[in-house]
Amino acid sequence: MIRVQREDFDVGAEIARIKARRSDIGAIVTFTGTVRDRDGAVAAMTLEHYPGMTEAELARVEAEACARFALQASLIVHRYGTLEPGDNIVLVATASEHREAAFEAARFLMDYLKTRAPFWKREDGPSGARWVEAEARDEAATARWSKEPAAKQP
Amino acid sequence: MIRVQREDFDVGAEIARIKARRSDIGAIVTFTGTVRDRDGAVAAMTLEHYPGMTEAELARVEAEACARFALQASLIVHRYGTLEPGDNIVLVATASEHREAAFEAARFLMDYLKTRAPFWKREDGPSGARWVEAEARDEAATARWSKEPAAKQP
Amino acid sequence: MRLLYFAWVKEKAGIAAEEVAPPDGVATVAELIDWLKGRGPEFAHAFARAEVIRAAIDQRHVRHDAPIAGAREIAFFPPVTGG
Amino acid sequence: MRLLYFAWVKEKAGIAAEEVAPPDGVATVAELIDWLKGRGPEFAHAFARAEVIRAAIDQRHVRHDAPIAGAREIAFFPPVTGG
Repeated sequence: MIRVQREDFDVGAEIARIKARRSDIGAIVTFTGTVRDRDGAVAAMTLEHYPGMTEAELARVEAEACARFALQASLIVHRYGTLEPGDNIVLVATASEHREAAFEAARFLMDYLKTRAPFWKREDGPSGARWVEAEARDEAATARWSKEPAAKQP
Repeated sequence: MIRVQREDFDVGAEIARIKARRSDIGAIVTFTGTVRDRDGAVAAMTLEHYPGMTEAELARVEAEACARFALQASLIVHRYGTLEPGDNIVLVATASEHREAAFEAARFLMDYLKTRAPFWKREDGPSGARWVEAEARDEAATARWSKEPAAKQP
Repeated sequence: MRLLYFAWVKEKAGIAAEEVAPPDGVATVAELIDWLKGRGPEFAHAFARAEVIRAAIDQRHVRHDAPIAGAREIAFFPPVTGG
Repeated sequence: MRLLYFAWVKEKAGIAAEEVAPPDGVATVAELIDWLKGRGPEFAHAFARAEVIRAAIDQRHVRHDAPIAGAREIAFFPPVTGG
């Protein structure tokens, strides 16, 4: 499932929703990305996105993860709008029978959405606003997956 | 921080505690291990442990993770006693500036505690009780870490 | 076709969305960018470093050599920085 | 020294903890296991597959060739299955 929203999310509630009315899950991994204040340099961060394409791209990334890994459930929640240091930005959750698939899929989802989902961060600090630049290592992290076999893991 | 307890844990509350009064964290990864019912074969699971050594071993595993990865916070909570399908068993949480260290450290903690922490699972099912056998792939997962460089990641 | 601009491409171009009808010779994303650059100093500025600009046709990422025939919506933006 | 048994080692031996004073020739974990096996059929049964049994001295994992001199607490158990 994917959600693009202005509102905050509650990791505990999302896990409870994934686990509800089933007992075949053995492992749940969550990744929470938050606004990081670098020594007071960030007063606020505004996330712009491309409505329509964002949802489509996140759905494609999630479908790719479900094809690659033996997942029982997956969730991507991404916020947009103006956030403050410490605020949540993104949540990825994966559930599987075994921990390997849950860990790998969560990392895959994060690596892919970092380079595919159409969001742009603008930091507002004491010295003005600046658009955050993409990092080469995020591209490298995504590229790593195309070298690995796409076989389903147990 | 480590905790060994009979009571359940609340992943959302643990994340909130890790984030409280700081805004330098960029990434939080959690792993939740749960009692998995295999087609109705497991009515209950009892976790026995070695009080004293359990705490000592988990503390050693956590110290090793902090030495290997650039963590801002880490937490291991492991339950003991009798649990039912769907119940939580273990929680690992890691916080870092960047996602790579948080993901790697959470996986390291799980791999290590799986082969080091003195817990034993007994499954009670319709056909009686049986002690769960250790899996060779857990040993392999732990061994993997001794081949990798122990350098701190950014 | 409808053009959309995001983040600093939008700020530099001074516009978020518009309808355009490029001439017949404009067949690819790269050629569309070249054509846009000739429309005024804001666009020349926004697309000055064309190689860093990413494009999407009908909400899918495409490379600059992608054909634009049949496109309903084309978007231009910097490398994404979400997550 | 104090001996502790866990999981199926405890069930087979029929005891959770005891104080023992092994004779002087018993210097390693392996030798302690051999000595324990001679104490009765329950222990012979519990330690029949000695190679799969894990040991800890004073709450640290050790191999079977570890010396037991000075140990206050020695524990025997199957491979761990937590997490």
